[in-house]
Formats: sequence, structure tokens, C-alpha cells
Amino acid sequence: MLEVQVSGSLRTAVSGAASIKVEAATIRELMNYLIAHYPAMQSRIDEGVAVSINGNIFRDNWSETIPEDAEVFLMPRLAGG
Amino acid sequence: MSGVHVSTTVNGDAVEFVCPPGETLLDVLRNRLGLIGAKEGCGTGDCGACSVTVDDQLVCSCLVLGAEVEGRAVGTVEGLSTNGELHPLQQQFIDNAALQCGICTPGFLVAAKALLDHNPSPSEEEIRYALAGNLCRCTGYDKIVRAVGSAAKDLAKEAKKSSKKKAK
Amino acid sequence: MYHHRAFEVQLDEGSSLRYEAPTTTKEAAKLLAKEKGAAYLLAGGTDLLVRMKGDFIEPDLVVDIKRIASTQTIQKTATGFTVGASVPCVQVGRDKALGKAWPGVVEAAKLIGSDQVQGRCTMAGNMCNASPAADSVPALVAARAKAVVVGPNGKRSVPVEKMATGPGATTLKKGELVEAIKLPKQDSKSGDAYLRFTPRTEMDIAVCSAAVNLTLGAGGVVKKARIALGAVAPTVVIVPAAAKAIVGSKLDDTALEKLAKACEAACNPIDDKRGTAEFRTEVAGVLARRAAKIAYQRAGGK
Amino acid sequence: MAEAFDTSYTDQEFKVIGSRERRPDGLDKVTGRARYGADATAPGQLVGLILRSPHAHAKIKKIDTSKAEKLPGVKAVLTSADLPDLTNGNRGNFDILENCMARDRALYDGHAVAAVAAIDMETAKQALKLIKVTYKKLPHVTDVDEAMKDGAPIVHPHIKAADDQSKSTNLVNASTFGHGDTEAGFEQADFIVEESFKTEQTHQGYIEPHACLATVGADGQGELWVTTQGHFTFRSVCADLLGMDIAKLKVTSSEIGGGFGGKTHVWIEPVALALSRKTNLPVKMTMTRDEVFRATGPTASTSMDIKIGATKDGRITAATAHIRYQDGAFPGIWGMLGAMTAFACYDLENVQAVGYDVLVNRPKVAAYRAPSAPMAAFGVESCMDLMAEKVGMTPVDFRLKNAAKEGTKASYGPTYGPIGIGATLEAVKNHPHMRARLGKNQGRGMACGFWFNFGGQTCVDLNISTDGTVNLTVGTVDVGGARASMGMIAAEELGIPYEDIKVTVGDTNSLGHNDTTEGSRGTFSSGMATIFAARNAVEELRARAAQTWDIPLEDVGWEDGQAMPLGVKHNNLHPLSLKEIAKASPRTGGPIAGHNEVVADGAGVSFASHICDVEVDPETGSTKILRYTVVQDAGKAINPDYVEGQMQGAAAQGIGWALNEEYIYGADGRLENPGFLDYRIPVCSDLPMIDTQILEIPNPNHPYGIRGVGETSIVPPLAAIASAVSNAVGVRMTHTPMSPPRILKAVNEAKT
Repeated sequence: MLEVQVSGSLRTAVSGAASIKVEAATIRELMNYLIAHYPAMQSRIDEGVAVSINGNIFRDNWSETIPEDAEVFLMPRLAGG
Repeated sequence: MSGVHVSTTVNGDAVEFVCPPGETLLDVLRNRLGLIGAKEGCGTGDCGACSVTVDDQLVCSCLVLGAEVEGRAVGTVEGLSTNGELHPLQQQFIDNAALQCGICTPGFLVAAKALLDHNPSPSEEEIRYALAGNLCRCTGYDKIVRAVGSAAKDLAKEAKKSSKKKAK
Repeated sequence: MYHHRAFEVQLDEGSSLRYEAPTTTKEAAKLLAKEKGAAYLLAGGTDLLVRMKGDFIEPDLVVDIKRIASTQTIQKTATGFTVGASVPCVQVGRDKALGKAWPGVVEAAKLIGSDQVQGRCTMAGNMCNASPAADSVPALVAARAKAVVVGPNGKRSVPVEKMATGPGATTLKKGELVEAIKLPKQDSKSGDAYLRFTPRTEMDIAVCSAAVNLTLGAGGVVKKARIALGAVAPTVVIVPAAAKAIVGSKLDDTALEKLAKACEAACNPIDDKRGTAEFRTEVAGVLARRAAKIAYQRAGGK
Repeated sequence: MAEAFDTSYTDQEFKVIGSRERRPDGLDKVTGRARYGADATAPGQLVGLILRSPHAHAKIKKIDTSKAEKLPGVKAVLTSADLPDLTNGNRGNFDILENCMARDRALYDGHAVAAVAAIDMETAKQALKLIKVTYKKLPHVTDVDEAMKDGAPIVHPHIKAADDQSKSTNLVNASTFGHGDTEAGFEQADFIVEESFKTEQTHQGYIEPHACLATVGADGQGELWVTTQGHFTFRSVCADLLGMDIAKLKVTSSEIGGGFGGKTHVWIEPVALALSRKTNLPVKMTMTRDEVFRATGPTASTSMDIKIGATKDGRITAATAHIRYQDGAFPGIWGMLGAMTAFACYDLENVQAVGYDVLVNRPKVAAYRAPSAPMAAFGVESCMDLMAEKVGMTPVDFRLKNAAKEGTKASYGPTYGPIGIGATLEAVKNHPHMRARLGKNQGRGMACGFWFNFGGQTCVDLNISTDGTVNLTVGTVDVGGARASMGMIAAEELGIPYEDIKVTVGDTNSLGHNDTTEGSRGTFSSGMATIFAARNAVEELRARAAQTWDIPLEDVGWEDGQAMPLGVKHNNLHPLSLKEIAKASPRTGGPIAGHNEVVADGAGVSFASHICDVEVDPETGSTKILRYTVVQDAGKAINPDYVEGQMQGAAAQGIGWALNEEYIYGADGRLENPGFLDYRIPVCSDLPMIDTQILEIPNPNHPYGIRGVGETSIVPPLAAIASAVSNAVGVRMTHTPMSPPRILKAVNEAKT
């Protein structure tokens, strides 16, 4: 089981939890798991989310694999100037 | 109503055009003569992107009516380089990375040339005040001021050379 | 598919605007007098074109006075200087004799806008635009300058302080135009100075300003003074009390303090996007004090 | 596929990278040939203009366009009725649609309510005057704190309070980041600093107004020439809003006259396309400066409360921030970004930052260079100085003691890899600027800044001509000299001269999707894709050499732009140059190309520290910047000239923000200074030279170690200047801009 930290406004979509346990080996599996277990995540994922794996932020590459003991953060997608 | 018929010169070439009495020189240059070097950044004389010269006097072409230039001599950035050779200001702007987005660059070049025509060796402060009518949002002006300073030196060297030639 | 050159030469059928460039003031006055619609004078155009661009005004007639010979020159006369109404401020700034006699007036003229604007803007236009923040006006008023007004019934002379009646409004009657501004001969042992406050070093409108013109008597004592403030009231403010405060003094700190207080008392400014009334009042006093010192030095005071 | 390449940093020797090559767009830009948004024209083009609301908030009861439609020369009049809602539930897209053209209500002064297309400018202007809009004025709110109060006018009734679905609210979001126990942390503190701050709204202030030329044919296929930071994003957004097929809308990005985030959003483009679709004629739209200020871009104004606790020896025990961002009339993520960045420079055990997004009757807030970070840093860095004073340390030493480092758990969650904050602080500490003497009424300040870098979808094409010159087509808009950097990277990889490479920003028909140039991603992402595309081409070049020599591929190496036969058994063979291989290519298998699509993830983070000296006139409150120094980590500076340019330009924007730039709204809710005369961006004579020092702490997730450099240096200036001014006048400034009236008022209040 992965421990996924949920950041900021996304927590409302996982009934307020700061972190959740997830069964996933890639970002894609993580997303599928979230949609399956937290329907409210669907729209948030459509709006855009980013995943930080051991400090590296991934916005789009859902094929990225997630190591077993990785530090994983789920955060809203960022915008910049 | 009828348009105003205007005969003038632009960068030394005789030009004739007809424009509405209320049309600015900037719109005439861009929309009637196809000279797009002068840019409209504000239309109120506050940014200098439309800088040109009229009878060697630096002006904002957005604050001049096309009708006013009858019989005058208009100079634009397109007239800065002569037969394919860049003006030292143009070369130094490239060499000093004095431009980023470049929208303000034509205005700066025209204004800087007007400065150097009157003051061949300006101090940094003189350059900064002379160019205060030209807004740049990309560079922080640092490299622009350096480029103008270097161009002044280049022009001085050229002047020396040509005066030596004359002496011989 | 994108062409470098725009080829369409469509004319604005809608607009009824006409452009005239007469060569005498008489003609100009006639054009203005007989115009039924909205007629505007064009000298430098640095205010007029901005107002046209913003659709604040829709002129039916624009009369360009730059082709009128009598408006084009700066003349040194026995009684002082005559600055033509279409003389751009850049030319005022380069006139050595004028700069020597009236350095305050000249530096005020040079402060209007950027080099680009300097190439176009005129002192007469600055005066007739009647903005409370006009840079050249306080200096002209302190210098006791007069405007030469030409109209259908001939010429008249108007003290500069009598020209504006409020923001954007002047005493010019229909058919009248300003041909030139006359500056008197500066007295000996005299000096003038103008200072304005702007948030930026350039490209700004005066938040408030002060002009001082003074004459020294024996021993560097101020004999005569005239002080005018800008942007602190609907029109330029002459402050006799401030003059009184320094006349008879060698501009010691108490005199200067009195002058500053008198100026603050004379202010009647507004809060707006350019500054608060409070700020304008306080800084007007500061500028008057600083301008007085400069004028004093120029007059030969130590 | 991207996976085929290893993106991790290798400490390779460079021949081209790091030199100061000239930008390829320079010549066009100094001769006036460069073509920007407003520099394109098409045969028979119409002029499009937009009618904008004069009210801050009003119900649109009726729009009568009949008179305008009858005016000779008017070809189309458009209202929201011509832009039906095709967003099927995508609220973000609907907000964009409503911002482009008001529907039942005008939400801010300058909100578009109708548009016309006519044969020329004069006719179009007249037509606007003939459109009669019947408004019913509604109460408005423009201040962020006012908007949060009970009973404040509501901008969007459909947005309900998180805790009470029956109650409408302007508070659209509260984002919390942090870790540890701040309450406990504050209890361990010997000193507490608690202060509130305000920042006014500023605009990106690009000199080029938004402009575009739209053409839609009767077949529904379209073209859009536009000044944008992201033509692929503009394409998909416009296609979505207008119900067009993405592939049938060709978007070409013109030269861009400055964007700074403001050109990552669509404004007039969908309207221009809709007008063109109505007329099947080209429609050109160019915003006036007044429109740019009233209806595009600005960044958020903010109001915030910062609290920091520290021990006597200068260790921070806890820190909290509550920052309220004014998003304008539509929800954004600005509060979230502020909360994420506020404390990112520091290594904190107990930290909590909350960012609030608040709606008001002002234009929709857009990204502006490191969006949200400068305001947060203004508050936090000012408090860092206040605390340094309390604990008796210099501002630099106090920051160094608490600086984040590799392995620090960032205040926004993740654990940092190698980062540059400590190095920039050391550089500042040792900089001669810090030892220069100060005179009367002068003060010095320093501050730090953090910003993310993004990666994202990227795609480049590299084609080798038969003479050995190379076309490199990239899809990220060049906003700061990227074409030079991309050419240098391709030259480095292929081993040929920079001059032999022609770099083009391709239109949307010529490449796969590229994300917008935002988040300092251009050089990082396209740089990565260019490296891989070039290496991809080198593979092919080696294969052609192998074929020519008739030896196995693994016996062919690549060095200095030549295929080298490897091993003694081939020492009879002479190296083949890229030029030779290219010349022979028609007979060795045809054109030689390299290609790469990548999701350039794993972008680093970026830090900067600034030093500023000012002199304040105590009688007028006027501030002069005497000296300014920028130290920033660039990861790897591909072209130092353009990296310095980014650092200097960002600092200058920060200086304007700190001293004079602000949106001024009247009681009527209308913007009072929509022009460059009264919206005061710094002019040349306002600034000194801006010294720069580039540090290079490689990003481990990029082959060259590149980090984004574009944005970070706009973050420290507000705080650096605030501290400098405060040190000069002896009063802590807590409200930007620190305009002369604000400074004089503070000084006078301190006297009494």
C-alpha cells in the first residue's frame, strides 16, 4: 500500500483526509484508484492534478512508476507566468 | 467628407498618400505605407514604441496627424540601416542582448539615434533620461543603456576614421 | 495568406472632421470664428490627439497653427522675449538667451513629457489646455508672463494667470487664439526656479509644483518675490503671503519655514489617483522652499 | 518515446552551451521587420471592436443592436447569444467563455458585452456607439477584505460556502499547506513576530496589446494569427468554446511583445473567430491600452497576516500565513500558489500557510510571472527581517540558519533534492554590495524568493538539409531568447556550428501539442526535447555512415559532428562529417531527421536572493533605487546573456510593483488609471544598472541540469525594497506600492 499525502483544496475530494492509502504502482493506477474510491476526484482530475514522487513533480506523465516506499504527494495542477 | 492628400518623404523616398484628416501618422505608416516598424503600445504618447522623426525631430507618431507631415521629412526605424548595413545602434542592440521581446526596440533605436545626433558621447544618466519616453518591460533597461553607450563609441571611431581619410 | 502591406485605403465616411493649416493668425481666427461645429486648435497636439484618441472630444474642425510664421520663433526684444505659440518646448530648452534670463521658465518647459513629447508640446498649448498640473504655467505666472491673443476684433494681451478659469476652461472667446507668450525683461539681481513632484523621474504629471521668481536688493536681501503653485487648486495659485514671508529676508530658515507654511495654507487640492490632498499640501510647501533657495542663488544670493 | 531517453543529469563537457551566441530573431527586431500580433493583415479584412461595460457590476437587461447592424459597412454584430455554452459542465471553460463575452451580467468595469466587425476602424467605432445596452446597476465590491465580509455583494451566486450550501459566498477556495504543530511551535518560541500586509493589484504591463487576425471559412475551418505564449493551448480552448475541430483550426504565434503570464489566457480570440465565422471574412482585433488594463491580465491584490516564532539562537520554531488573494470576477488557483510558495525557502518543523481565493468585481486575474509568490514573499520576508532584528542576527545569517536544503521537507509537502537557496544566500553574504557604505537617508534590504519550474508536453522536429544545415522546429513560444538557446543545444549535440541551425517556432499544424510557455518551462522542456531529437538524428547519421562504410552500426561513433569508424580494423576509413552524410542522404535512404515528443517532467525548483539599496527623501517620501543585485540559481545557463536578461527584467518588474504600480479603483468601482501615464511602470531614468550573479546548481532531472530562470527574480524585490525603505526611514512599510504618499504618511505618523 502507498501512503499518498493530499494537498490543499484536493482534501475536500477525499472527505478531508490529509493522507490516504492507495494500491498503485504507476500514476495511472493511482488515478484509477482515486476515481474508483473517491468519485469526487474525477472532476478534480479533469481540472488537472500533479503528483510529486520523492520530490519530483509530474503533471502529465501518467506512465511514471511509483516506487514502493516513495514519498507521494497529490496536488492541484500548477499554473505559471 | 474627403481625405487629405499628403506629399512627404519617408526615409528619403518621396511618398504620397490620402488619409482621413483625423488619422495619425502611426496609422498612415502602418496601414497605408506598410511600414510596421513603428508600434502602437498605448496610442497616447506614453510608451514611445511608435517613435519616428519628423524633420529630424523625435516624436511619437501616434501624436502626429498624417495630414501634418505635408512637405516634411519622416524618418522611421526602417531607414536606420543603409544598403543592408546595420546602424551601429542596431548592431550593438543585437550584440549586447539589449532586446528580448523586441516590441519596444524600433522606438528605442529611433530615440537613441536622435540622442546621439545631438549628443555624440552621452553619460549613463543622459542616456537614461533621453530614453525615459520609451518603455521596456523585458530588460530592466540595463543592456539597452550599455548598447547605446557602445554604439556611441563605435560612431566616434567611425567619425575619427572618416576625418582622417579627409585629412589625407 | 498574411500580407506585409495593408492596401485598403478606406476613408472614414462617418467622421465630419476637417483639417486646416492656415498661414496667418487672421485666417486662423476667421476659420475658428465661422465654424459652426466643435473647432480645436492644433499646435503640438500632445493633449488634443490624446483626447481625440480617447473619444473625449469629436472635433469638426482642427486648425493647425504650425504653418503660421509669427508662431514659429523665439524673439529677444527690448522688453523681454516673445515665444511663438507653436514653438516646441525642445526649442525653448535650447534657447541660450532665454535660458539665461528665465532658467525657471525654461526648466519648467523642459519638464513637460518625454523627449518625444518635447518635440511637439508648446508652452501656449500647455497654458490653453488649462490643466491644473500644467508644468510651464506656474513658472510663467511667477515670471509675470502675458499671452498675446488674436481674435476677430484684433489683438489683446492676457496675463497668464487670467487665462485658465478652471480645469480645461479658458477665457478665450470664440474665434480667439494665442499667437505667442511674452516674457518681460528679467530685472537685474533676479532669479526664478520651478520644481515639481512626480513619483517617477520622468513621464509623469505633476502631483504638485512650485515656481519662485525673486529679486534681490542690497546685501542679498530679497526685495521682490512672486510665488505660484501648481496642481494644488483648480487653477494656478499665486501666494502673496509666501512672497511676503521672504521679502526683507536673506532666506534664512525661519523665512523659508514661513514661506512653506504660507504655501500650505494657500493650497486647496483634491484627493485623486495622483496623490492625496494631504500629500500635495505638505509637498507644495517643501518644493516652494527648495525652489526659493535655487532662485535666490540664481539671483546672486549666498 | 520519451522513455527511450535518460533525462538524468550528466556532467558533460560543453563546446557551445554557456557561450553568448546572438539571437536569431535579433535582425528582424532591430530593422522593424519582425511581425507581432498587430502586424498581420489579410485581403478584405474587417476591423473587430468590443463594447465594454462601464459598470463594475450590472444586470444586462437588453442589448439593442438593430441600429448598429443597419450602419453601412457593418458586417456583423455579436453578443453572448452568438457564443452559446458548449462547455457541457466544464466550469473552467465556462468562466473563460463568460469572461470573453458577458452573459446576463457585467461583472467588472471593462467586461465585454458586445462586439462588431466593420469595414474600417471609424465605422466599427460608430457601430459601438449605436449599440444600446440597458443595464440595471448592482452593488459592487472591489476590495478583497470587503468581499469576504457578510453581506458583501456576491459576484457569483452559484458559488456556495463550503460550510453552508444555502449561502452564496465570494470566498471560493481555501488551500492549506504545511506540516507539524504550529501551536506547539509557537510555545517553544522566545520571540514572536506578527504582522499584517497588503499589496495592491498590478498588471504584467507588456508593451504589445493583445492582437489577432482570425479567419474562418464557410467550411468551418479556421486560421488564427495571434500574440500568445501558447498557441496550442489557444487552439484547443478556442476550438472547445466555438465547437470547432481542433485539427481544423490553425494557430500561428506571432512574435510576442511581452506576456509575463498575461498571454497564457484567451481574451479577444474566441470573439474574433466568432465574428469571422459570422462573416466568413478575416477579422482583425487589436486591443487599446485602455482595454488591456481594464479587461486583461492583472495579478491579484492581497491582504495577509504572517506570524513567525523563533528561539533566542535564531531557529524558527513555527510559522503561519493567512493570505487572501483577490481573483477578480472568476475563481483561480492564486491562493493555493501563494500558500505553497510562502515558506518554501525555509526548513521548518511546524508550518502552516492558508491561501484564500476571493471574488470581487475586477477583471479575471491572470498569471503574472511566478504568480502569487511575490505577495506572499513580501509578507514572509519582511517578517524574517523583523525576527532577525529581534534575535540579533543579520538578515542574511538568520535566513542561512533557517534555509531549506537537500532533504528538507518543503512547506508545500515534498522533500527537496539539491536546491540553491543556501548557495544564493552565501553569495549574497560574500557580495561586495553588502559591504558598501550607506549615506544619510539611505537603507539596504535583502530578500529571498522561490518559484516552481514546470515541464509538460513538448514536441520538436529536427530536419537536416542536404547541405548539412539544420531546421529545428519547436512548439514553445520564444519569450526570452529560447530560439538562440535551442539552436545552441542542437549545435552542441550534433557537433556543428550554431550558425548552421535555423530555429523556428512552428504553428499548430506543424507539430504535436506543446504546453504553453509558462512556469519557466520553455528552455527546460524544449531543451530536453531538442537534445533527444538531436540524438535521435545522430543515430540516423551513424546508421547512414555504417551503410556507406558497410560496417556494423556499433562500430560507428559520433564526435565533433563526424561519424567515426571505431576500432583498428576500420582505421583505413576516414571520418564522415555531418555535411558529407547529409549530401549523400538522397542515395542512402532519403531525408535525415530527428524527432522527439516528451512529457518533460521532473522540473526543478528555483531560488533567488536579491540585495537593494535605496535613498528616501524624508520630505517627499520619494524613493530612489541606488543599487540592485540579483543572485539566482539557473541550474545551467545555456546563454548567460538571456539568463541575465530574465533576472534583470524580473527585478525591474518587482521594483515597479514595490514602488509605484497599482490599480486604482474609484468608489464607483471603475478603474481610474488604465494607461501608462498613471499606471507607472519604471522608466529608464528610474533604475540603476541591475547587477546579476548566476549560480549553477544542476537540476538532477535534466541532461544539462537546466532549471527555469524566467520567473523567480520577481519574487524577492517587494520585500527587499520594503526592508531597504524601512531601514532608510526607520518605519516598517507593510503596504505596496510604497508610493511617496504612503511613505510620507508612515514617516509623519512615526514622528507623532
